[in-house]
Amino acid sequence: MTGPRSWIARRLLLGAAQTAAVVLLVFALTEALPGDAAVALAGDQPDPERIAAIREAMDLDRPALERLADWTAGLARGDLGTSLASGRPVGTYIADGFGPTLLLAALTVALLVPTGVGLGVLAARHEGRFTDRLVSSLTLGVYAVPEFAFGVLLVTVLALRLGWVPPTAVGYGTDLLAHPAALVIPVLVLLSRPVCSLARLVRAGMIDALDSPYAAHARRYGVPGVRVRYGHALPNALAPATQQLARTVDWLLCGVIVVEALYVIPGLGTVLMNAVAERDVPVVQGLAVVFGVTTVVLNLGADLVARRFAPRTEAAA
Amino acid sequence: MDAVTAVAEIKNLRVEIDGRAIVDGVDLRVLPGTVTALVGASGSGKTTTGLALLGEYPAGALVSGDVRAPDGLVGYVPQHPAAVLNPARRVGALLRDVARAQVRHLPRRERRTALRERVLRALALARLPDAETMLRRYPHQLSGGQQQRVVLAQALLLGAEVVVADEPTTGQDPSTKRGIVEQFAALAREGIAVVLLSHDLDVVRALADEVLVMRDGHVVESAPPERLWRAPRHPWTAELLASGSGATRVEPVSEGATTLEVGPLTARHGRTAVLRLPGLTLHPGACLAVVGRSGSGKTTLGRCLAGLHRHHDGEVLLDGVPLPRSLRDRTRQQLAAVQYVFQDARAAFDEHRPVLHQVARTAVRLRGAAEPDALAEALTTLAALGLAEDLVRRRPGALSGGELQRAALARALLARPRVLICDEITSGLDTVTRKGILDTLAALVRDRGDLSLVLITHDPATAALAGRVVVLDAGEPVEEEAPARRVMTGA
Amino acid sequence: MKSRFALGAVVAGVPLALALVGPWVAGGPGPRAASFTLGGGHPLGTDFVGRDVWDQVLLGGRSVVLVALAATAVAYLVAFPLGVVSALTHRAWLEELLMRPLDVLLAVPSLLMILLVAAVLTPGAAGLALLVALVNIPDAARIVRAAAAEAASRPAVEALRMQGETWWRTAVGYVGRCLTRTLVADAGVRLTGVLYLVATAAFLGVGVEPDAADWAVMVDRNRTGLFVQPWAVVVPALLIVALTMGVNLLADAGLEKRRRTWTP
Amino acid sequence: DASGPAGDAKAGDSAAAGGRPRRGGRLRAAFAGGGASETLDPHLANLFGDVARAKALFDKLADYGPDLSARPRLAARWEPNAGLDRWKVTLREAAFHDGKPVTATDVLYSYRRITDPEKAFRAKASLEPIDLKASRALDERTVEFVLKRPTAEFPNVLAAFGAYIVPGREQDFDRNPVGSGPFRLVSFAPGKSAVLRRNDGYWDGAPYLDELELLVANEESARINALLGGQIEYAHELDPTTARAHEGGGRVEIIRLRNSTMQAFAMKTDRPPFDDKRVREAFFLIADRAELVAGALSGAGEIGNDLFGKGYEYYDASLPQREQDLDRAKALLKEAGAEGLEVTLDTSPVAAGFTEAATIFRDQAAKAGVTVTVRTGSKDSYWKDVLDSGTFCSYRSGAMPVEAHISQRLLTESTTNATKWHHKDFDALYRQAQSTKDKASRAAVYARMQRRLHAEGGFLVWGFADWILGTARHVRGVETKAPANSLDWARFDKVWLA
Ligand SMILES: Nc1ncnc2c1ncn2[C@@H]1O[C@H](COP(=O)(O)OP(=O)(O)OP(=O)(O)O)[C@@H](O)[C@H]1O
Ligand SMILES: Nc1ncnc2c1ncn2[C@@H]1O[C@H](COP(=O)(O)OP(=O)(O)OP(=O)(O)O)[C@@H](O)[C@H]1O
Ligand SMILES: [Mg+2]
Ligand SMILES: [Mg+2]
Repeated sequence: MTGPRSWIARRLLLGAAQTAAVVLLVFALTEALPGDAAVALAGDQPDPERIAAIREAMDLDRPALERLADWTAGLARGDLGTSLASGRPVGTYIADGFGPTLLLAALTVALLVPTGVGLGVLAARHEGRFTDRLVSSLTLGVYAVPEFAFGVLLVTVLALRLGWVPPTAVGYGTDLLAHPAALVIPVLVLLSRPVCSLARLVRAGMIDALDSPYAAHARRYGVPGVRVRYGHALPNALAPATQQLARTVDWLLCGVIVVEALYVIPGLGTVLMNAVAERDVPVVQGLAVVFGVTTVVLNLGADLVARRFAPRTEAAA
Repeated sequence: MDAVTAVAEIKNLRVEIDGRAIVDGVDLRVLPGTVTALVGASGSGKTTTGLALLGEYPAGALVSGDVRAPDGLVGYVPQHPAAVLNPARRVGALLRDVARAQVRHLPRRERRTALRERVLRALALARLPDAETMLRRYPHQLSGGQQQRVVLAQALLLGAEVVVADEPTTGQDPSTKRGIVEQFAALAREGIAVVLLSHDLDVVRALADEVLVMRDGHVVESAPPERLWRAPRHPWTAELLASGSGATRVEPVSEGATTLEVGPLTARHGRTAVLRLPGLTLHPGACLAVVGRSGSGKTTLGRCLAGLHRHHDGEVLLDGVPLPRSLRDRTRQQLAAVQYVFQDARAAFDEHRPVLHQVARTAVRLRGAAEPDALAEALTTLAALGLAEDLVRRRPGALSGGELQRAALARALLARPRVLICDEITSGLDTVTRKGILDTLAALVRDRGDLSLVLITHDPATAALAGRVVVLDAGEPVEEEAPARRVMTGA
Repeated sequence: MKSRFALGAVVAGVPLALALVGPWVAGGPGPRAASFTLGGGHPLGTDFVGRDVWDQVLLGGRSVVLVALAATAVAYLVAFPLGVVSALTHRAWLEELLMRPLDVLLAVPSLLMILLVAAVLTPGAAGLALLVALVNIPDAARIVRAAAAEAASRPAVEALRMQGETWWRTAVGYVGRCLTRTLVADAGVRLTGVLYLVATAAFLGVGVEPDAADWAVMVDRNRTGLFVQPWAVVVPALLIVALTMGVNLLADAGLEKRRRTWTP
Repeated sequence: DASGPAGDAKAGDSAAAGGRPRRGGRLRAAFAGGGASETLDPHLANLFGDVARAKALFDKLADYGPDLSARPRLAARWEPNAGLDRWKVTLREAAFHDGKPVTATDVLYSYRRITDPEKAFRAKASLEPIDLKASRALDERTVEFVLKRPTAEFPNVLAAFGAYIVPGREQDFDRNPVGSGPFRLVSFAPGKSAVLRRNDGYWDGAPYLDELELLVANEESARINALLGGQIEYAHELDPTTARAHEGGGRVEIIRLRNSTMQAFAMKTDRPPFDDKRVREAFFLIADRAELVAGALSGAGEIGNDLFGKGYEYYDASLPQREQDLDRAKALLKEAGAEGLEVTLDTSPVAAGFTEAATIFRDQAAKAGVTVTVRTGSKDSYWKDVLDSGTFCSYRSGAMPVEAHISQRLLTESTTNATKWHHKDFDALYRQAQSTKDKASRAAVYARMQRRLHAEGGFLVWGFADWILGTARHVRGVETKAPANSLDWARFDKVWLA
């Protein structure tokens, strides 16, 4: 019998191993990518001599394992290393990018959960009827429209035609809170897809849950409809949706590259994108640590919720 | 008497599914302050009639007749309590949700304490001791009888004018049952209308003001209990009332050999030990009854033997060979040798597949029978238990509680087990059917010679079959070899 | 009775019909015109490399439908057993062994993965479907696992084990059957996600040619001309929207419960 | 004020374009940039955004005019010796932002910093002809450069990409960069923005703008949207289709800088099948250039004639324009025994139009019976990957003098010789040109070299792309005839707001 406490302890332990694996894998991947920081820096002037010189200046001529070992040793001291491209500490890269990313993620999730769950429950309540078809078609339609097209539409209408919000956050730097209007379109674009996947999963679970004898029993006993839906049925419908939500939060925190680029929001996605393009291994590695930890924690959270809402799993023979 | 207006009324109800009437021409008046009992054969339409009072019908049913459902809420104790207990919520939350409407009139500050008081009182009335622990548990952490009493507590909390109770006393030991009977009597005294659907004739006799006897969807007779017991008019009623006592006792064939041997065994749920057994042996052809209060660990014992409950220390030996703790590790022979019939038959069936196929699979998987042979064998076995072919070709949802119980037994029997553990398999059966089943089982033990039965039961008639009785109390055997009669009637 | 399928069938019918018969109807490659022009004998204008958009629309459905279906199917073929095995097992180590490595895959930035594959491999369309499936496996497996947990702990599963039922029947026949609705919902959405992943991959040089006739690739590559020549984006995008919506609505209709009672 | 001829012409142009220049205002300009690892060290400038910043803060000794000939900047004049291997460069009177004058020592310090063997600054290769050990400061404002060999086009070296003059002392570029450019730094957030203020003491006349903010927006659609939404006044690098959508729309001005980028396919002339010049010629003849320009550049450009530098100084415009001739191409291929030829064309999304052009050419080649397989490579290492491997690849080049194109790409010892054009006689012609003092005779030598390249070179130059800018309606004084990389491109000291 594994109690919840020992289960969490085990998962955290495994999480540490997973993060290490992520870091190793990312290191291997960046190494496996053709070209290195020197080649990336040389750009369209790939003079072999210059590349060799850059390599030497960046210490890239040392064996990969040695560099990894150095980096790991630094990590143990809490030092994420310095960027190959600029010589600035990796920590500052991550710290700079984290603010906008967190803000965007928090806003999106704050809107996503009520809309996604609400729409899913609404559709499930009216299964097969007009409301259901409408909600499903709308969310699926928005989902199937590519992100950029949806973004263009919003920019054209909300920003350029109506002038309600600025079209991009260019020039606002990391201080996005001072310009909340600039976040409207990015958040809407970020919402467009997760709302659909969340709503569809909630709908699927809710149809079965609302149809179950326990929901019928609660209704029979005059428990208010809202409470039947959200208090009784939803917990049983939530496990897959929670996984989906965790994936979404993970995606939001680990860099939403397209949206950041389209609206000039200098978040972690932009940092990652540039670092990969520059083959700035220490920065990519630093991000990998952050992303690895985030993913592990989120997965653990989602699994905890799933366990909480399916308590019988503990007792299975 | 007729001056009192009925709180609910059914006139000439007909419920038809696929052109077959499962209830036909039923009239029922539910009067305040009275207990109306529906008795009758398993599958005769009691549950269907009871649900009609709630305005609920099976999916796809064609309904005709006049049904006047009660105006307010109706308390309902379903036959299968597990299904209506939300698996993701604690018992406390489930009870509080029902009680919340009752405290709405109070000022906000007082609601909490009032709510708590009511919940605790309901638990006490439903004879659920140790309320604090119960409230923190999830439904799956309760024994069958405990689940039933939680559902009863919900019904009591509701404060409804009408309570429909479908087999509220199955799975309860005699003293608890007496408590529940008192509770219903008290309800009736308060002016509440109680509709009791039950196979337990003692309970019906003690409680009912009016008894309706059903068979094949018709009410064959209705009368006050005194009259009914004194002078039943319909032969079927007579038969039902007569088949009270049990079948012939089964004595072990040989004391020497042992089929199953259990060493000292302690079983746990989490950290708490719920069963401590010094040891147990089972001889070929023997029949052992396991009785005891609800929640005393009977099911846990059965599940330990069957490999469904892994968290125990101690060994279970089959023919001197230790059985793997989990049934996942048991070989097909081992699986076939020790079969367990689940207490909650409905939960133990796959709701998507016809019952017949599920029953036949046992023969295919555990005995390597060919598919057609298995089906034929399943049909015969099911027929012997009183289940017709057109019935078992349906999915579990379209069978009545007692029908499913018999199907579950058939499924285990098809393994040709050497040890058959039956967990409350007669709780949902009328006396006639029950007698038939017990006779079948007794005959099987006699004919096969190597079959041993473990009957987990609250029913004296069933326990009477056993040559040996183990009484469990709080997880420990208090008496063995006790005469079944005494154990079953009082404590 | 069948009318509940009507909406889905109509909506999905257009793109499916186009995908099916399009390639037969399309003419050979005509002469190129300038990119992103309207008129000039091109009913829907020209695309980013000056080809006729209508022609491309006719040609581009088949691969969309095939790759999306194949990739989703492959993803589920792997994810389903993984998820269900780990839900059904009582061995903690087995579950961790199956699921934790997938979490590692999840934590690796997918950009890096696609870039790497784009750089080192030159997979064809089949390889692409595999890659896209790979990206989807960890995700799908977690959802299967989460959804299966409850069903796998029901007494019905214990009863199936008691009968010595095969793993397959238990996992697919019972647990899978209980999950149908959730899995169909997830797969229906994933289907579309897959399409655009294919387009991204195409742009990075994986799988299909960067100018392949494929609705998703068209949407992706013609985006720069959106304001000059919207049809090159709008038409394929609408077809994909219709395909997604239609397929999902059909699935919804198919899984709908008939729980009506007739009271006179 | 010592403004040169270019400055005068400029002032006249702008006056004609929109009245009297006005002082004041703040202009926000968006460029694609390099993210959080951007620095203000001008010698590290690599991307267009870096160059714009470097240009605003620093100066070079010379820079390129619209025809890519060198124009004096910090150098007031230059004077070669008879052997063309010693150049005396006189500096104009100019001061750094800290008030100290720009001196000959600063020039030598800057060039030595660039060529530091420990570092790997981009301009290092360009400054290779200078023997910096032997070069010296003759006085405060005169430098004598000693060259390793005669170099008639030495001013091109002074104008080289990244050869900025910095003060001759250590400095923290990112906090407080001190240059001699038209603007001073106010604040800098790498990967996001750099805010600059007018340098009132600028030698070329103080800029009209009070403030200039250089912003980073990597996505083209973000730049145009920000421009349309009034968040910026200047958007660098727009797509041709975006230009078409908004040109004449009245909301923004679209500016096309002609002949900015050479678009080509590079054939490796040292390996089959392109080691046979008939095959190369056949490929020249396969290309339908108009279709490529219309399809891949969306019409924003001109067709090429297999030579670099259309419209630049020394470009040989007298050579006949090559047309598609599939029959002749087939015949040549047959002659070369290369019927049913199959080649792999390497390309990558590294530059606009690359993949499009590759697929269009694939279809054109099919008509001549040549099977071209398009292979898309990683964009981050593309240039390195195609330098030595493969046989046939997409290629482009920014503006540079024709001489620089030859020396960097077409000599035996050139470091980025992507066509593997190794010909001793061709190298000799280059040396001859470099030691010819007379411009006309030099032009004749360049013409000879270009004739050869036109007939059998490795670059299939099919077009020259416009470089497209967008500005707000009230922005004036943006030069419209400066190819990217030339002096007046991304130059903000002559820009003003109406
Ligand atoms: N959904 C259904 N479809 C078809 N037949 C059904 C359905 N539900 C119940 N039946 C049949 O109707 C009959 C009456 O069922 P009901 O549940 O009312 O019986 P019951 O009297 O409560 O029996 P038990 O004592 O065994 O619980 C049974 O024979 C049963 O098989
Ligand atoms: N998963 C669980 N976690 C904790 N306690 C449990 C769990 N399952 C059962 N119990 C407790 O263990 C005790 C024994 O349960 P068991 O089901 O064996 O009782 P039983 O004798 O079969 O009762 P009944 O006659 O009511 O079916 C009960 O008190 C019950 O509350
Ligand atoms: Mg019943
Ligand atoms: Mg029990």
